Amino acid sequence: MFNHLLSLLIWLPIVGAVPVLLAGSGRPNAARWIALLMAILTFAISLFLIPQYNPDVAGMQLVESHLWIDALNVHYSLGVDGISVALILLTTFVGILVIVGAWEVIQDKPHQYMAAMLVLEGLMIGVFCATDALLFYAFFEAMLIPMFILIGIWGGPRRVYATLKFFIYTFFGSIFMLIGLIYLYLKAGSWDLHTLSTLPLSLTEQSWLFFAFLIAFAVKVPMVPVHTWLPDAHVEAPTGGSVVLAAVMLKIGGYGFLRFSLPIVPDASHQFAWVVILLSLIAVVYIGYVALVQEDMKKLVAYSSVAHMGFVTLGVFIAFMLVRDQGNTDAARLGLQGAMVQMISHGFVSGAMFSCIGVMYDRLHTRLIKDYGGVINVMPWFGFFYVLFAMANCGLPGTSGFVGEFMVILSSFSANPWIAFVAAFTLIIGAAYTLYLVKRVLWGEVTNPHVAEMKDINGREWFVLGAFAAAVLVLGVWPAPLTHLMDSSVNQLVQVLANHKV
Amino acid sequence: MPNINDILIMLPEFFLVTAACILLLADAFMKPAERVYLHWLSIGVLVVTGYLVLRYQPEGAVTAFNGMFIRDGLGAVLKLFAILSTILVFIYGRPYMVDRKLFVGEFYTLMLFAVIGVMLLVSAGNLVMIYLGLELLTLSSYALVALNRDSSLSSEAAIKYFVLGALSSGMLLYGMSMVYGATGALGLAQLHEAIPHSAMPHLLVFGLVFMVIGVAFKLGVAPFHMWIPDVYEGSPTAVTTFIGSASKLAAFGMAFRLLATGMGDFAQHWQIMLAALAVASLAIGNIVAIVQSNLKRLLAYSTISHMGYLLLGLVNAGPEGYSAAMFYAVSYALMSTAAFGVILALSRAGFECDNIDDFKGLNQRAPWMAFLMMLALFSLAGVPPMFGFYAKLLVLQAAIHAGMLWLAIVGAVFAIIGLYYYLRVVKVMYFDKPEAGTEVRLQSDFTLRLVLSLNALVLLGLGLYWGPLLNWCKQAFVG
Amino acid sequence: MELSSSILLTIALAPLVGCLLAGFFGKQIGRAGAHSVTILGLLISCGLSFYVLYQITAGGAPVYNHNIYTWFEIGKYTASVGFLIDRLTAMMMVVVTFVSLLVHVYTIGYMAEDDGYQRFFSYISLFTFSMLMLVMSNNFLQLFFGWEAVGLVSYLLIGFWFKRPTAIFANLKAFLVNRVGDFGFLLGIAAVLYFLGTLDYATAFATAPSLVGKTLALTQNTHWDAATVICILLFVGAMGKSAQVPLHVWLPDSMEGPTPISALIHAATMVTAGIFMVARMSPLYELSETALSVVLVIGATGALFTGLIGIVQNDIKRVVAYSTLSQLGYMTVALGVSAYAGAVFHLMTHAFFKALLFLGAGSVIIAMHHEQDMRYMGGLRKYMPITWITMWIGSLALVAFPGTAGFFSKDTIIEAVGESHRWGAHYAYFCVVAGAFVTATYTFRQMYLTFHGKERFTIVHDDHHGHGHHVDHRDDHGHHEAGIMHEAPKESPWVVTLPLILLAIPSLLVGFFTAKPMLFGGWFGSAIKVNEANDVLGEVGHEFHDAFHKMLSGFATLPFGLVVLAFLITTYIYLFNPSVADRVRRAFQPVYHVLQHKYWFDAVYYIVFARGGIALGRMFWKGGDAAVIDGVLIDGSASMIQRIAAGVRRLQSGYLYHYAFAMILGLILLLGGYWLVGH
Amino acid sequence: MITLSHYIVLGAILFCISVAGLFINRKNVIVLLMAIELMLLAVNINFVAFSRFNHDVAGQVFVFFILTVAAAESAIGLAILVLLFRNRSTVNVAEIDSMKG
Repeated sequence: MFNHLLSLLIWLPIVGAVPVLLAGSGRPNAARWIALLMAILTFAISLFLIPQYNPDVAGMQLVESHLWIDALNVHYSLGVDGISVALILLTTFVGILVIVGAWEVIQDKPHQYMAAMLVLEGLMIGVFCATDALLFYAFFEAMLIPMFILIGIWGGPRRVYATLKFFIYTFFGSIFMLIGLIYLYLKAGSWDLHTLSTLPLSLTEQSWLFFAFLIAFAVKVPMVPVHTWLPDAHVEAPTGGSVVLAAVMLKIGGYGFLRFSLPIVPDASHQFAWVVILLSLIAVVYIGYVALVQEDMKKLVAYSSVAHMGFVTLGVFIAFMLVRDQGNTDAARLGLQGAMVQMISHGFVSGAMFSCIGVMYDRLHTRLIKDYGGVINVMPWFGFFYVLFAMANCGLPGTSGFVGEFMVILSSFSANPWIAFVAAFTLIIGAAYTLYLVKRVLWGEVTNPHVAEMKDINGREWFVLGAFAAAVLVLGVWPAPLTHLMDSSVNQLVQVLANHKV
Repeated sequence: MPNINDILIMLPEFFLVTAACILLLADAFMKPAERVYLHWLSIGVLVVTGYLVLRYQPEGAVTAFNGMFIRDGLGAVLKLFAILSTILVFIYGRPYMVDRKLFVGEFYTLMLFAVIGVMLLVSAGNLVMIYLGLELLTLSSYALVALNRDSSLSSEAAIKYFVLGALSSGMLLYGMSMVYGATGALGLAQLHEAIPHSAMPHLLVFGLVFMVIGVAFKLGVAPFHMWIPDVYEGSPTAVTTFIGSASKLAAFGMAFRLLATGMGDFAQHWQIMLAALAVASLAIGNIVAIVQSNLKRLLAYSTISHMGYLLLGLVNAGPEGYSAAMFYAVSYALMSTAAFGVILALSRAGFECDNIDDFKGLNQRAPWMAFLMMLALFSLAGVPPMFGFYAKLLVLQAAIHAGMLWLAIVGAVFAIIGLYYYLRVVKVMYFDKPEAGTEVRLQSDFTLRLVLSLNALVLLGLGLYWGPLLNWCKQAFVG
Repeated sequence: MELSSSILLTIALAPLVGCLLAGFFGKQIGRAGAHSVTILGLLISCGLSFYVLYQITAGGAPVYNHNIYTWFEIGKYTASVGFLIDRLTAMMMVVVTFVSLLVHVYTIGYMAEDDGYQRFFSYISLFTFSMLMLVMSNNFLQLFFGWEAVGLVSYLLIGFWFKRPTAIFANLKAFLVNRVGDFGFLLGIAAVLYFLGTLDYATAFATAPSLVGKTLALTQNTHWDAATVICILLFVGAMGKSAQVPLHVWLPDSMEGPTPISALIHAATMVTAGIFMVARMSPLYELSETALSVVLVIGATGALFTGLIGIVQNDIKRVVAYSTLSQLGYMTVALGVSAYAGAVFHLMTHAFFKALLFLGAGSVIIAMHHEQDMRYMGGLRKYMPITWITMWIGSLALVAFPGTAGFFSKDTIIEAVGESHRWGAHYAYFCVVAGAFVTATYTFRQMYLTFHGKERFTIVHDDHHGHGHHVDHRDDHGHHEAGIMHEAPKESPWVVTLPLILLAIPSLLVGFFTAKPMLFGGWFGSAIKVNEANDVLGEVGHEFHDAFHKMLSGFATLPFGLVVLAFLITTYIYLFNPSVADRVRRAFQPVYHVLQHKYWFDAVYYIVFARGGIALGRMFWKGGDAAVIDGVLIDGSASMIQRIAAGVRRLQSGYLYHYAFAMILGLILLLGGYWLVGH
Repeated sequence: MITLSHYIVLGAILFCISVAGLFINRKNVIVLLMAIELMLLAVNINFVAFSRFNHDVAGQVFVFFILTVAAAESAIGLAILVLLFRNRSTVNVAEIDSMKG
């Protein structure tokens, strides 16, 4: 059977960007349609993963491996497990929505915008497929370029500062990972992730490598205190950029932890788990308070993203305490599953929140909360979606936002009640900043005359928000398919955590 | 007693010399209108030379004229890319030179002689040959820098280049004399044998220091980099391109011949010196580039930092490191030709287009050029999937393998700083609005556009598949 | 015969369907369509609920406990969605759907002039769905789902008139305070999963005894009893939802919502979810004396002190709201003494008579054109007799007049507390008995101020104010000139009065017939578990022969005496000598002051949590993110590099001799370096 | 008796003088050219001395090459100097600093 599904997924959008560029220079609509076609095709192909991938078998599937650079024993090797499949589906799903979302919003050089989006999509899929460390790194870094362009060209007033900050911040993080990877290669003679995960390493080596990885992925996630690029990047980025950034790119950080830190340096990860857990809890509380006082909607949502991603890192590293200190593998699985579900869910929720803000921004061209108020009076349908996503954002059961947090809190209670205690604080602070935002934007009398002129969402926006809403609700009401998809992979991961390397 | 075999071994050089002389003569009888033939002729000559270099390429190394001349894989690679970049310089440079009334025979003949210098230098088997090759290269370069007789900048650049160059070659010679005194050998092979049982090791190391300086100057690593910014800025951009590409390859070849072939047993000494120089030029190059407003100057400082990275490879002092360094030199030659090529393509009569502000909003005006420049810049910055990244990867790996993890980390940290100024240029091209009044007109020369596009796209292509090139570089050092 | 899951699904989903139809297609189907579909949905699920109740009690259907589908399954942990239908559930279902149905009908009249008509119906149907999910759940997860879903609807409905600043403040407040409760609740669920390894009721209760002796190490040397931790954490959730002190502050403000909501959500059903939950968890609570004592004390405190506030309120709805708080206190007390049945029984009766009181108040408010201040009412009885009578019935039930529904439930609770020997029981006994007096006082005061005495409003006929005008009055509520009516108040339409009557009947009678079985007959069967030692109801039951004698003996109890006393006092003050009221107020100025400010709970919370939170956030943001991380680390290092660069570039002076000198310097350094290494 | 070290020292001294001439001189470019010549001479002395004491003629051959190249070098140097003077009408080292930073 055809066994290049993953390559197709990666390269279709990237190659598809070329016709978009060529066709689009004169005829923006051609660019839009081709881009949309490509995005839909990619999504359609990614749907084939569901039948192709067998969730009952752990380990990489749909594997492709070709020797790429013999001198360095680098392979072009792809493969997916349940975790990757979930994230790839998320990526392709969001891929369509950002194209649609940008349809007539982006008037300046739409073909370049669309092309950048497609390239970005392909590269992100590549990150989730790569099972060769160098290949992963290449995709991981290459991603920055289109995003840099997206923010820089179509961004807001302070876009240059934001995009430079974004690029250099992330580059700073990953360069140390590169050093670490080279070290590993010299030791193992291979870049293959599986080989590396079986490579014996002394605790000292592991510790150094752990921090090398930590910097790289902590910046990406982002974790406190290296999160400050995110608010700027989000605020200045065009809506589509923010959506992709929040929905997919941040996930790559969490994914990296699962792919690198956990299997390759388990002992160090265990030893320093408390660091990550501490930072995650700080993210939940500290960032929650910071979000409470934001005056810019996008900044607020950006900060809430940081807080929510805190649950991802928490869920991932709580697993160590559970497996190693208590031998409670089931709770560890619960935690890891929670982290993963949280990632997917946050992809939908934050993407939706940013789309909503985009909808308002397109009408009023301001993101400041004080310029709004009483929007529900003029945009009831929009209000419906906004409240729905806000509720998802503060983890209301029945929406996807709840599932991940619920699982993580449950498992962290098993690890240590106090961790759960602090983590559960998100119920309060999360609701506080989200609903405070809703209160100021949606409810109340219309004070700003411009708000009075706002039109309710059109069909295109309906489609985008509707799709997000559907995803949020389905995942919230019935997460079992997702968890089942990832279960065996997560289970295997837990086994990996358990065995010591030293 | 020289025999025909020696001639055959040196055939490419002989051919080029002859051809250069013929062209020199021919030029005297050419009307300015016919000079375009000279252009194509010299390109043709170079192509043939390149072919000859590849042809009869022996397995391993062969020597000619009692070891004066070595023909081996290393030489082949370096020569080919030197020739290639010279061809690129010719193609990119022609409209530029025409605009500035510099489209003259001297340009071509001098360039060809400089190439001969490069070729002799990289396959020199003897200190004398090294010196002669070096001088042939540098003397032609002096003249090329000063080619624009009416520009006070070029003449200033020329005099600076000349004086400092002379000083450095003086030091090189001084070092050579010391080494000669300590061993009594001038041939690199003999030197290599004599070094272990030399009576005066201290004298040797003393000489080594001077020779390292000679190399360092040619590479342009701090603190022997002072000439680079001024020469890059002052000389005609076409010449700058040549200095930035071909002569860097030559410099690497020279470094290898002197240090590895000649003084290989003293590696533990020069490793440390090179490491120190590497750190210095990484720091100077990356930091000072941040505050530049002139693109040629910026690229000059970036050259300094890149040569620092190249040294990261050399300090490994093993085949792995040498191949990494050579890979780096080659990649750098390609990247800088691309970057300078864009500048050349955008410059016109009376407009150098070498200020960063001249690139404002280039994406609106010449999106394709902006794209090519962006490729070059990201490649220079070492961002995957561009070619430059893998070059950096290899040298970092070489350094780490040599047990110099700290050096690799320093290199990594400065890569972050370096990223900033490349991004600054991208920012200017893509995110800034073009300044009113100014307008960018592209050189209409088709070959230029085509070749330049290829050149920049190769940076991407090699980024995606760079294995063969690496293998080639590796083969140069087996045995 | 076995209950079929399809019936149960219909019960749960019928309101949801109605909600979606009314919500999404409100424009298309219009007002009539909206209320028709939702009421139809309610009729279906109400009827079926009665059927289920019948099947469970008389029809001999076994307890239904099945999962509908699996929510997630990870390792040994599974979470499902399913139904557990026993007598407790069945009773709750009936109460919920019945009251909800009446409220739907009532709304037709109450919201007749509101633009958000369809939206409103959609919301209350959604609420019914959520509440049913809550009570029908067979596991903690679904319980939490319903728990939060009703919170959401409450949020939406309190803020229904989203143009009112007060409303949108109140709904935010309500949601956040509830979240504080849910915070504990979620941790409680986590604790259950941790100790019992399941989220399923049946399994959890079955394995509950294994908790005995287990402890949770909060620090190295403090170990808490597992059961206590679980129960207290869960109870924190109940405190939020059921507005127990100190999380009660949201309930009075929730009166910003339309009155039908106050009746349905904030009196009859949602606020009793906490009570229901604790009763449901009785197998767990029975394991922890400590937890039950906590419940007892908190409940008692609420029962007395929130009632006191009710005495000084002038807003007719707020009086009822505070009485709700106090009644919830009674139920909690009952839980605290393990008289779960009593609590649930009071929950039921309270649902009827409190809904009645609220709807009655609403009817008054309609008549007064959204004037809620009792100081501008009085003598309404001749304008609106039905409302008057039904509200008296409700009031009598509230003050536990012997024979009314409220009597059986409340008096039982008081006696049960008397029987209990649990820590804090004496304090609780004092509270509930004194509470009887307080309840009577504010109830009669309210009735007199509203329906009796002379009219304190003037009727000014003028043509400028048409009737339709009052629509806007609703929106800027309270801003119209106080005490001025533009036409005489008149009795509300039948859609409003019918529910009053339908609620008055159970308020009077339901206790009389159901008291014996439900309280003492072990009617709830397996649903509620009480240890022998704690079975205070059993004690009470010994004296209980039949409802009639109980009623007679009711006249001879201390609480009833207090009620009579309160009756006399209020009658004297408000009917014969109103001036006394002011004198009393002046006499008890400090007390009055305290009550006026509701013990300063709201003020303190606002300053500490709202203001404090904002201040803290600003400090973190400006101080932490902006100043330290960005200012110093990121931009700081960037600008530092810039400065260094500016410095270093000056070395490139342009002078040949400097360049040469640099080279020489390099030479010297290398030589020197080598010399140092060499020696 | 004159030993090798005398020659080496002499060469060293000449070398130092020429180097000093390169960066102490603030006046005239021509002086720089002379300094360069001097440096090459210093080197030549070394080579000759060493070849004499090593009994190896190659060193002296090298010297011839150096002399030849030096001639060419100074020719180019002077040419550049003329250019400079034409453009700047000065050969003062301290004034050749239009490119810096």
